[in-house]
Amino acid sequence: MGRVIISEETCKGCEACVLVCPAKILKLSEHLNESGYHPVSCVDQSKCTGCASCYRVCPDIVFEVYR
Amino acid sequence: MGRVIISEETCKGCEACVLVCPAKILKLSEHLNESGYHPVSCVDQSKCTGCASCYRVCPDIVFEVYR
Amino acid sequence: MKDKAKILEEVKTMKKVATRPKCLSDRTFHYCPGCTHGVVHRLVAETIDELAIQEKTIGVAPVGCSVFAYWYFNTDFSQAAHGRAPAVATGIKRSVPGSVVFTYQGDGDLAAIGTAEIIHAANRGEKITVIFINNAIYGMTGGQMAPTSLINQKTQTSPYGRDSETMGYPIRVSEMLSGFEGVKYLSRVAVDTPANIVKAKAAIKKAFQTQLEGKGFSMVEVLSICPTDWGMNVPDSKKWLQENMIPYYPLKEFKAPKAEDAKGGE
Amino acid sequence: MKDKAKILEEVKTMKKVATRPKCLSDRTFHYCPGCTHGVVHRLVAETIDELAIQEKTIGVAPVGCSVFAYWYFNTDFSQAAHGRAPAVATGIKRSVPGSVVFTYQGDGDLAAIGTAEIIHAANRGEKITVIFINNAIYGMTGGQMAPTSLINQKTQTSPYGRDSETMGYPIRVSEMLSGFEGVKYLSRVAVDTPANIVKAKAAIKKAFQTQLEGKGFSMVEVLSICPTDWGMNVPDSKKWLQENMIPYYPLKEFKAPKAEDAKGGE
Amino acid sequence: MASKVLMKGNEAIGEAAMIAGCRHYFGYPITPQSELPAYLAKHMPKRDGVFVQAESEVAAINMVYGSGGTGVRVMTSSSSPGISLKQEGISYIACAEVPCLIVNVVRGGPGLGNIAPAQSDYFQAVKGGGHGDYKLIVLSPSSVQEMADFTVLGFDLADKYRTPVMMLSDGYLGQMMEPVALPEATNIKKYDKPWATIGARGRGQNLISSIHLVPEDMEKHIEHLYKKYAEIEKNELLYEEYQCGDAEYVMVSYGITARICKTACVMAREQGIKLGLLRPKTLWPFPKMPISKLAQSKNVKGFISVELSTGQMIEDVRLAVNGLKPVELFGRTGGVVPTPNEVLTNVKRLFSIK
Amino acid sequence: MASKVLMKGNEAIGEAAMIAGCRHYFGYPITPQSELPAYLAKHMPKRDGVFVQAESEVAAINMVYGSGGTGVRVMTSSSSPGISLKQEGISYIACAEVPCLIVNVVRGGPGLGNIAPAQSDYFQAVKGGGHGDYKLIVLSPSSVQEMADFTVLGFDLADKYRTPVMMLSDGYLGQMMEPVALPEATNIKKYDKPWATIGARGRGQNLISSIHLVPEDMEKHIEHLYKKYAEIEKNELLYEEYQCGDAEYVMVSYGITARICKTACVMAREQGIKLGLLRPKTLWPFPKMPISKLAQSKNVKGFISVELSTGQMIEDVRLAVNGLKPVELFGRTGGVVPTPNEVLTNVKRLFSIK
Amino acid sequence: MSKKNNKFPLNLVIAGFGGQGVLLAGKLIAEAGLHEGREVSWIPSYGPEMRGGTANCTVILSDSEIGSPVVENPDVLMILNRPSMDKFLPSLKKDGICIYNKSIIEGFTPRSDVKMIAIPASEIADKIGSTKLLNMVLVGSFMANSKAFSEESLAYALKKSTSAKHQNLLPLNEKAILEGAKYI
Amino acid sequence: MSKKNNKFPLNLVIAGFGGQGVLLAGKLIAEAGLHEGREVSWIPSYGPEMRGGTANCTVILSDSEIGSPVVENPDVLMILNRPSMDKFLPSLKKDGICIYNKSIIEGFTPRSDVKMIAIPASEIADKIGSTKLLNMVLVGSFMANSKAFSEESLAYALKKSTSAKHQNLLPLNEKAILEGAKYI
Ligand SMILES: Cc1ncc(C[n+]2csc(CCOP(=O)(O)OP(=O)(O)O)c2C)c(N)n1
Ligand SMILES: Cc1ncc(C[n+]2csc(CCOP(=O)(O)OP(=O)(O)O)c2C)c(N)n1
Ligand code: SF4
Ligand code: SF4
Ligand code: SF4
Ligand code: SF4
Ligand code: SF4
Ligand code: SF4
Ligand SMILES: [Mg+2]
Ligand SMILES: [Mg+2]
Repeated sequence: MGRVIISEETCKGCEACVLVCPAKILKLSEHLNESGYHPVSCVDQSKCTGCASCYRVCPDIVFEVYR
Repeated sequence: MGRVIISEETCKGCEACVLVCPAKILKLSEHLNESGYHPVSCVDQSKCTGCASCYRVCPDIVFEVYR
Repeated sequence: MKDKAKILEEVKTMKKVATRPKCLSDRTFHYCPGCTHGVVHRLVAETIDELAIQEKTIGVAPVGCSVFAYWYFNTDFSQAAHGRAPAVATGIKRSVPGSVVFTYQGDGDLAAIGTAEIIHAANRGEKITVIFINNAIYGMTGGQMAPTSLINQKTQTSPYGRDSETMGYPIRVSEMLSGFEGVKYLSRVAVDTPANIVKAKAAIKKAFQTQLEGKGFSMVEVLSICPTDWGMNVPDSKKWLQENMIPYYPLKEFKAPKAEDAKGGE
Repeated sequence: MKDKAKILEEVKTMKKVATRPKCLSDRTFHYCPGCTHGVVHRLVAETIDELAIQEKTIGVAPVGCSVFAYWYFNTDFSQAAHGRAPAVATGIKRSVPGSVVFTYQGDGDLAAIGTAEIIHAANRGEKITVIFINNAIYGMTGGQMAPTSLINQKTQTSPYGRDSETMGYPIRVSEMLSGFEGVKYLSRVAVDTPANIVKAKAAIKKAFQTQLEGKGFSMVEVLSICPTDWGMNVPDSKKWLQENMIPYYPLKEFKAPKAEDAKGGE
Repeated sequence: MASKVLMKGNEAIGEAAMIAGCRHYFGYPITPQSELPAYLAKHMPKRDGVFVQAESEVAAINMVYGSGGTGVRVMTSSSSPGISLKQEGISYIACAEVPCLIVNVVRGGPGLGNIAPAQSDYFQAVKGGGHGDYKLIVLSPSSVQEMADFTVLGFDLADKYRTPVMMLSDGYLGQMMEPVALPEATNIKKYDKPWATIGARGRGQNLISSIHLVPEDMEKHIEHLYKKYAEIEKNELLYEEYQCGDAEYVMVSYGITARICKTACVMAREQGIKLGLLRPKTLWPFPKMPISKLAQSKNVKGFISVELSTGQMIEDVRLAVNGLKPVELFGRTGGVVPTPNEVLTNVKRLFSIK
Repeated sequence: MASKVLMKGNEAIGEAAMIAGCRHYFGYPITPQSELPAYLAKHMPKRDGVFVQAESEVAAINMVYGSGGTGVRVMTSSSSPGISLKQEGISYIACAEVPCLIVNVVRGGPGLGNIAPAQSDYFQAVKGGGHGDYKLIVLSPSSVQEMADFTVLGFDLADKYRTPVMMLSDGYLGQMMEPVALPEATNIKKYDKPWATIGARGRGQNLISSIHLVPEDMEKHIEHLYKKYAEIEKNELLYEEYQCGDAEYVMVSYGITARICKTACVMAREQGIKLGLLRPKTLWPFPKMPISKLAQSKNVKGFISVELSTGQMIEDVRLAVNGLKPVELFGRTGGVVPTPNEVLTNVKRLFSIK
Repeated sequence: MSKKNNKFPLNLVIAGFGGQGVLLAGKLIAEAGLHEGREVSWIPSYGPEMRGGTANCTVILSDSEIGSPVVENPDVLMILNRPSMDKFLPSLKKDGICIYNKSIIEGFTPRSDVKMIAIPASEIADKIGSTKLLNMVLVGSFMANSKAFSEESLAYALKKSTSAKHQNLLPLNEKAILEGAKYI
Repeated sequence: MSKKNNKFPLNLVIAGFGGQGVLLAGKLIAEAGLHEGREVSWIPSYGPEMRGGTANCTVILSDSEIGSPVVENPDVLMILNRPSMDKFLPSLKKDGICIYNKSIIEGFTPRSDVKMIAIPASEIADKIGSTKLLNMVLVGSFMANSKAFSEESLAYALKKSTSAKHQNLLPLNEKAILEGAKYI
């Protein structure tokens, strides 16, 4: 069981995390952040395994992962 | 059977040819040439095999070899 | 937003397993979306934290997209001229022998203009660590052909694809350096998948350790993506790296100080 | 003197088996007594004569004891900046594709300041021929350590002997270049004995032939002596070459265009 | 004249070079000149030309040395730090008399600096950034049209005098788009090059070299070079005077800055200030005599060197004025480009006008 | 003062550098400065110093950049073509404010030229051979003693102002032997360097950098540099006047040439010609005011710049004289060094004396 | 060269993030102007040699020789992101026009002495088919507001600036322009 | 700095092939002069950056500050090979001294307005033990002719300039000097 904290404002919407999340719970949002990107969001924290794959591939260290 | 023609004035007396002549007929002269070197001379042309070893190792192309 | 509050509450009782390394400043990377420069920065920063060497580390970043690396690392830094980071690092390390010096160089930088500097630093066995970002392109200047660009790869200066007849072959830098005795740790990794990133981290750590132990020159070549100048989105970029770069640039630990250390992995 | 007249008479009926190549001017070499630069000049000149390419050959000599190579070769010549002959040669060959372009470079020149240029010319597979004189020293400037100087070798800038810890290891250039695909002919020879000189000549000829056939980059590394800066007489120099250089720099044909050609010898 | 096309300055150089018969380019990437190699990489192959991305600026300039030595029209381009790296090669090229065109799209410096436009490589270009006694012909375009025209001119002068020519441009001119009437290929002059190293067929050795080991020989060669330079000074000076006839204050300014000064001139006249502009098109040879004449004119009360530097060209202006009138500087640095209004304000300040 | 030792100029630099506390040398072989690295290669290890023969001049200057950035006293040396290759690095060093000593033992150029003494790298040293707006402090020794003294001075100024210092010497001074009284180690000043990149222990990041991407920031940094340069101009000018008090003709000359001029002065006086010599010891800052004062003096009828070049320093002399008096050139080039008699003859010719 | 009593010279600054099509928008306007026989100049200013920065360009359309291509106080602004609004709005000439993408620009203080034209450009672009069309929407509005050139000239410029490969996208671009032209 | 009415300043040029010990000979003389409290300067001129060329050096011994280290007309010449004779003999001051190695210098026209001292130096050197001592023979003659310093000063200089390793060769060198000193 895990949780991720996402720092929306630093996300650049690159989808790298979306691609690798084994739980498939990461999606790009509809809305834009201040930098003009669609930031990622976790659509179902309860499915998060805390595997930190998202953290690993994210180039912008948007995630904090808890387990 | 061979013969060598030695261009004394261009010889620098380095002894490279003396070292390799299988017939041991090359020697440095007592006298100096214009450039201040003891030039090589052939002490016994009749023993020359015309092998051209002297020509090969001479950096200053002092020899012409005939066979 | 209320979601966020809830999660903040929940995690209070949990263990933080992954978070921003202490050695990094708060500044957001200036890199393009998806650019793996950020990933490698994080790995280096984690290494510095884990080895507790922040206070004696001096980074050297030459020109390239990562010229502003000093914005991010809370260590002393020297910004080097294009290609010259190994020389600058040599100057630093020879002057402060107790320090840990790393360079962070692109492939245009290290494998083109900086060829002589990397070869001779490696050959001298300078006790520095080189992080070599191979993204098969000149990123910062807008996508020109790098020495590592692949055959047929289209770039700004090889618009019809790299042609070996006139532009030569992609240079395998690690293979070229692996013959030097002064090189004590040398590895090629990729940062495309979580698994490879874990391996990359291990390699980077070993490289720094090699330096710390005073053994000699260490380098990690990191296959990296440049979605912007490759003209691809991030998923396609990773695929391109996997399908084109890795086959030509096989992932491999070329050299490691001791046999036991040579296993790789986390 | 009367001897001489007699011999001149005798040889009239004999075959001239060895004489100054046509491609060389009458000028006496400026090299030190015993310096094998002269031998290699002769081999290159013979090759040019035999391949009948004097009228389309352009030589490139950078700085080094052989900077005045143009005094001796009756071909067009370009005198290059230190280390840059492969770049100059690239410029020439790309502009006159039908020409035969060779560079004649020392080890300081090619393996230190010119590292990037030789590596990239080799990697591009430039259709040029490089004659690389490895004499383990900077000759012209009075005997400083070259990248190829051997461990413990005393030179002006390694007065206590080359120490691998601070000065790195002697670079094996041919080994380093042999991995490049653009390199089509590559051989290391020595000019210490008549037999080796014969082999050296064969290698040089093959290198030029490789260029003539448009195959790619060709290079011959020639182990050579520098009695002056080694501080030895000629016999001792040859011995030093044989006992110290050849073991570290093994004589070998690294690459040749076709299997049949790879036999070496006269 | 063909109809005008909208082009970037860097691209205009590329197209004009090919029109001038240049089929050999050797360079290394650097901002803000990338559009030039990009353009040539695309178009050279279509015209059987050679585009080589060298491993470094040092290699590139030495490729130019080799290539130009064979008599072909050859060019390279870079920006400030890259041009610094080429200084040894440039000195060799000047000494060995290899004709070629070297483009510097100047950026803010020193050091890595930035990629904004600057004119702080003036000394390097005009006095000689490399070692030894030599000169480059230095052309200073002020519009995209001149980027094209001076490219053709540059190749012509290089061949005519067997000498390297530098085009000193800047980040603005390189990147800006303006309509250009491209030069006509039919107007391009060709030169015999019996000295070229293309193989000694039916003649003795040709040699491209810069070594002259006997001081007296070297001196003789330098005298030969400087005789040539004197010829160039006599024949090839180019400059433009704008509203100088009755001017009380004369700005001297080149390149992008000269255009800003032109607008400042117009604004000045609206305010009743008699401000003129002398724009060198060749920085070497420098318009010494024209400035000297203006300095001797009764109208003129002073000069202002307007440049994107801490004051480099101003030394040449002062040398030309030779103490006859005050010479002041208005310079912005580091990539900052002043507006016409700012220029005018400062001219007024420097000479306490109104 | 210790007794004098007979040393070559190049060796005197080496010994003085070590006395000044320099323990880091990075260089690449080139004639005619080889005795300096040879000397250091031999002696540095005995004093726990670092001697690195770099793979090239480019690498050497960048090693200096790294080393100087850590606050140690560091030097490099080369001769003309090698100094050209260092221009990018020098521009970086000036911009990043890395203190260091760069020795140029000038030889005949341009191009490969020869290894005879020359002064044709004056422009490069003084105006900036590298790109961008920057200055070097340029010291010009005229004897083996000054080779030693100015080495110590150079390190001191470099540290004091956090700026690179160039010693502009020549093949003669480098190779000649004269007795030297070596500087005393006890007189060496030490400087705090809180900016040095030696690891961020107990403080924030130290940064050695030359990138200022926002033009306004770059301009601010350049202003900072030029304020420093103004300080240096005010405080550090060095020159010598010889028989200038009543002189009708003043030679301006530096380095080896100044000595020849001194002898020419003596010879002139014997002939009743009032010839004086102003010898800049710092070429930058240049003795502008002293020359200007002489130009204003009633005695003085004219100046002669005596240099081993086609006329480089003469521009600075002209700028100082500012049209008040004629300024003529006597220059020999390519490694030719005039005799005192030849200098005098030409002074007489240029001003139609007697 | 001095300002005549008509709409030329017309000085325009376009500013936004790199990647938003700022430079292309300017180029289209310059090409359209050239097509109508004007003197034109286009000058870009990237963020520094780095990624993720801002980009802007200045376009001048004129009836006579263009002196300074650098403009202090533009007649028209086209603003694509918030930082650019903060940076450039103060420089706009009194009575000038500021066209901007209100989809992502919020919370700034508009000027009352200029004409502010707020366009939900991102949304319009998304609706037409791609966020990338954002710049075209604003170009459309510029055309309509400045009347600096005809629709035909812009279409010509668009076609000329579009590579053979992307000619199929022309209708989408034109649609975006027309949508933008509604905002006057 | 001007020439006093005694033997100083004494200007000497030594010239020969590279490798003949020209530069060392000059250095010994300078050291000997320094040892006697003189101002001295020694300036070499190699053949250009190449091998097999000529080498020469100029030595000045003076009672006062030395201005120009470059000498147009030396007081003494020491010539070790033929090309140097042709090059330097004309420059010798009237009444000057030309000491030369007659073993390998033949067929030139001697000057009658100077003192020509011909020494079979190569042969003498060979006899003592090594051709390399040639330069010492000439230095000996210089000492005897110029009287610029004492034998002791030269011995001191020789010892100082000889590395620890070669101190055993000192006697041979001294012998060569003494042999040379016979030629006055
Ligand atoms: C001497 C010099 N030449 C060229 C440049 C321009 N330049 C800046 S970064 C760079 C290369 C960037 O490519 P790379 O090293 O692969 O790094 P990346 O941006 O891909 O990470 C170049 C050519 C420069 N700054 N200095
Ligand atoms: C830029 C530059 N740096 C240094 C030199 C000085 N230099 C001349 S030749 C040479 C090296 C000679 O050694 P090598 O290339 O091995 O040739 P060799 O003389 O041994 O045949 C050097 C360093 C130079 N001429 N130019
Ligand atoms: S920690 Fe694992 S499961 Fe959770 S969001 Fe990240 S990738 Fe998905
Ligand atoms: S990987 Fe990072 S930057 Fe990319 S979408 Fe995911 S959270 Fe955002
Ligand atoms: S040809 Fe052979 S035998 Fe005759 S001299 Fe030469 S080496 Fe001796
Ligand atoms: S090898 Fe040649 S130069 Fe040497 S001694 Fe023999 S003949 Fe003379
Ligand atoms: S250009 Fe490429 S390497 Fe540079 S930041 Fe963008 S994606 Fe990364
Ligand atoms: S110094 Fe050495 S390499 Fe040079 S000519 Fe003499 S022996 Fe040959
Ligand atoms: Mg890259
Ligand atoms: Mg060598």
